[in-house]
Amino acid sequence: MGSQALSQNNETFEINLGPQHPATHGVLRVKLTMDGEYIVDAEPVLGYIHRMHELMGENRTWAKYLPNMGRIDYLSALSYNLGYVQLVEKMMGIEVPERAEYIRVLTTEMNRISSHLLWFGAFVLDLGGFTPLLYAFDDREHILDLLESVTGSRLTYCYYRFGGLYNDVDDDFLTGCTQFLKRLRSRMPMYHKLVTGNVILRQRLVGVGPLSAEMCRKYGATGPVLRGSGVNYDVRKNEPYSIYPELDFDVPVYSDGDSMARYMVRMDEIEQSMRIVEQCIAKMPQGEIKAPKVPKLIKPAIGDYYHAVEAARGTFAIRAVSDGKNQAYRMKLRAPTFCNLSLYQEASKGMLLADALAFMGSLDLVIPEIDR
Amino acid sequence: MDLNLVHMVLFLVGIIAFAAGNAAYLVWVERKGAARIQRRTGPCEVGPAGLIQPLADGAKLMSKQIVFPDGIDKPLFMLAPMFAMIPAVMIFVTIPFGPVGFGPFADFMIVAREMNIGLLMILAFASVNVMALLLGGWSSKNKYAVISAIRGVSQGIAFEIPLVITAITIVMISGSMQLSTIVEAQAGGFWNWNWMPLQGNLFGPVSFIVFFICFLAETNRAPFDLGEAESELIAGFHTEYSSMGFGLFFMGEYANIVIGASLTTILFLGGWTSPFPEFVPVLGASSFLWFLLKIYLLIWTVVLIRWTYPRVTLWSLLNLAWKILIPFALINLLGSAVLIKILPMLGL
Amino acid sequence: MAGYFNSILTGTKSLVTGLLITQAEFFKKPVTLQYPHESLEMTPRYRGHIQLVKNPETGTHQCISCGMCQKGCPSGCITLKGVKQEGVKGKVLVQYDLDFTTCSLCGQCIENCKPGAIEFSLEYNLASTNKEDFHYDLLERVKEQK
Amino acid sequence: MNKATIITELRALAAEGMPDEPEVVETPASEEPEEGAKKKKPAPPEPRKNGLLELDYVRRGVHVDVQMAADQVVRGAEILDAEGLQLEAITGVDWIKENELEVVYDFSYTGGECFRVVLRVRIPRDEANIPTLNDVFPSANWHERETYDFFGINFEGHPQLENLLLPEDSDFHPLLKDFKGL
Repeated sequence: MGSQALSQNNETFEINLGPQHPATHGVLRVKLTMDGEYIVDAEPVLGYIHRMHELMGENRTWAKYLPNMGRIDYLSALSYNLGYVQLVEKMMGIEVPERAEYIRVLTTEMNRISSHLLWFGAFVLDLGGFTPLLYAFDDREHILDLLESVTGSRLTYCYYRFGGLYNDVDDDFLTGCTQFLKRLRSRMPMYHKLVTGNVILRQRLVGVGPLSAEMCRKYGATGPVLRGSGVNYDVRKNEPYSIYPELDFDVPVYSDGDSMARYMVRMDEIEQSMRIVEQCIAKMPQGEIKAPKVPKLIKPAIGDYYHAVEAARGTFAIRAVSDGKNQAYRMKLRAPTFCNLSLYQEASKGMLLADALAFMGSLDLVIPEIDR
Repeated sequence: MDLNLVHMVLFLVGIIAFAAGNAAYLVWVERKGAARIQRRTGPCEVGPAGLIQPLADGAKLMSKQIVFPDGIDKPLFMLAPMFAMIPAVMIFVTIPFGPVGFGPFADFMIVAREMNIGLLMILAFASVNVMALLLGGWSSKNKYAVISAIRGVSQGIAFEIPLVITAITIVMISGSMQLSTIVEAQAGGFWNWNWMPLQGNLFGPVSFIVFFICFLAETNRAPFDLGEAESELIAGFHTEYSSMGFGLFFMGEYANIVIGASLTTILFLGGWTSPFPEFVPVLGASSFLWFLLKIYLLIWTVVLIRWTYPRVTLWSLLNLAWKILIPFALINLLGSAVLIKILPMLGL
Repeated sequence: MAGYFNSILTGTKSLVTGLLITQAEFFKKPVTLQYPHESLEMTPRYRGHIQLVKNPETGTHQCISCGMCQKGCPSGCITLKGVKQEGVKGKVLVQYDLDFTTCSLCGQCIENCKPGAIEFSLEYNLASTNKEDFHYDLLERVKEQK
Repeated sequence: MNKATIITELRALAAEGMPDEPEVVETPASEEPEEGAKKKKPAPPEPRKNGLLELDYVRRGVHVDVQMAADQVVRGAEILDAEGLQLEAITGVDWIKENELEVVYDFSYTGGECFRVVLRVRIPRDEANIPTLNDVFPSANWHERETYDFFGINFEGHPQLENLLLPEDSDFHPLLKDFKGL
């Protein structure tokens, strides 16, 4: 890639942001060509935590691939679990009992809240504010405790099964969720006062890293990044799956396209997810949590299948090619941040270093998900 | 034996002990305070409430190896941490802590060497701090450190101007550069202090805030810690430093905070004078304890600010300095000059 | 000009609000747990490494050595061996090894187990500098269990 | 976005250069009803001919499935780009028995109603060349690099066809079915 200094006769220098750098949250490396504090070119270099999940998908039976789903995006693992089990259910034509669907949506949305809370803290940490991170972690800890009490794990969940769930939830969990929502409702104004309203934060976010809707489309960006650019697209609404059509929630859309818009989208999504969880608790039906007839051997018909869900960071999709055996012939995982990061190189041209890092934070990167 | 010499030696030891002890224990205050702000416990294992932690940290830093990376400018690399610490100690020489205030030596002034140009000397030495950043960043042969050094210099220059202008305002009001004279001019209750408009300085509160912001920026404290912005520049100018090289930078930072707080107290908060000398005779009308109380309150504010705000960017930092602070400081200077010098001259 | 002063004013207000919030939090109690001194009770569903269920009546495990857990394990971390013994119906378990270093705690072994002979333990604070320490002999462990 | 336009244009495009045949929508084996799964050994599917299929979205997750020749894919992407779809993913499939590699392009519409289109191209394994989509969709840049990583497919005209996820010096393509591990 050719790189030219912004002003003539100026020298540029290269600087390696990462693979170990406090702002990249993992092992992302960005090769920066800088002209002073300005970025001339920023080329992300991936693959430092590449684990070849797709090849694993071809070597394991459908059921054995389940634990992998918790380890792609470890922050919203349940969305990935959901995407995968729904794909297999689609292939096999398994009907899932209603109670299981409600519990799935409830836990997935709790997971989404926890993912957004972590992003919120880490993002403010990128901007130099340390304290909100720990407040967010305090709240997130409650979610992890709740999810641990049903799923048994705190981060890399493996809770959903083909046709249902691993185990049922009890009333303690539901009341725990209600209490947590009450707590988070009372904390959100504090976050907004402490962080959203802060003049320094606004200065750092408003107008930084503007992305047009057209650019998002060209780069395949999805999730809060796309919604921050004014596109009302959410797989949960546009391509409804599970019981989302029965639930009443809004898709927050901000049209500014800057980092502040992405920030606000995620903060509003926390509120919307809380609404979804509340409705799930209120509507939770009684009944079975596992489909009565789940074939022991999963051998889908020949062909390829596509399924997309809304993970915390955007559209997560799986394309599975089956050759009629008990293993996938090909398993393609479409990770949202992979596409979201691919626009970084173009969008960060001419930015200040500090702004570029704020912009990177606003994309909400989870490196293991990009590298898969 | 020359009593003056004994006085000097005692004070020298005292100053170094005060600077180093403050640096060490302010780290503890900062860690503990930050922990409580974030609903954590903070250091608690070494000694009661982690009080011995700073000593353990110090021992660890001293016992570590000093790493000299390849290709560095070694003399400058070694000089930079000294530039961070030595001026800080030098400044303490001229800072008056105030009279003892009680007991047999009630009138004894705790000051190493009172000078009639004390304020000028402090400002002169305080600006050496920028050199430490520049040399440390430049000699490390690290691109992050160089960026940090450049940021540090432009920041230092930008904020020194409003700082000095505000200090000049105070000098004009008090008519002296001697710190004890400035304090004594504010004696007699908090309404006489320079940050109150009653003193004839109509813009007192503004100049106090301007001075405080400049002091934050000059000491490279959050939210103006662009030099060591850890999420952007790893650790900035001291990325390559280890052992006591890093330790000196660290201590220098905290010593500078104490100096900044002392200076703010002396210039604006009445130094060692009691806020209400006649009504509440706690600690006496003037005592160094008042002084310490005030500077530690200020330092706590600094700590609180660090753990509350995100970091500003270089551009908004310079905008703040050139577009807000300098105009305000200049208007303040002019206004005070008109009030104090020109109006009396005209007989008003 | 009005905008200039207005932005300074609202900015200052937001800064003061922030300071008040953090100062208020300062006076609240810490929420953290001092780990080595205190530790958490795990919830009953917590997924520690697997162990054989001890039958309180017989004082031993209920494994029938069918090998379904071994078959269903995605990471192949279970090795078990049952041998035919005279006078006993079915196979008798003689070896049940768990390589916890590769276990992903998915729970498929437990789901596959018809007699319900394995369960998750509640152990979570495992640490070692030696990989071999995580190769568990579950048969030995079931004897040590209360 | 106009679904009908997309379908007509893609159908016309995929039919280009194909021998004239009566419009028989061949249901390939992949379209078998569900009971097909229960058969012990399904008959090997007939190789699919280039052309457009409208699939059952509920079961397959895509609406339109087009197989086309390698030199038509840029035109196909342009048709979809003009209608406002976005490129969601590019991947490959190694059909080693037929000695062919398949490149699969997933498109979706984010402007409202859900509409997913998949383009697929079969290319010979030993001459795996296909034009790049980089000029139409910049997001293809990384997807194509990833596909190059895993399958060794050469995207002609790609500005930077280097390894993305695998180490820079790796010379293996792990998702090829004859990859035997390192």
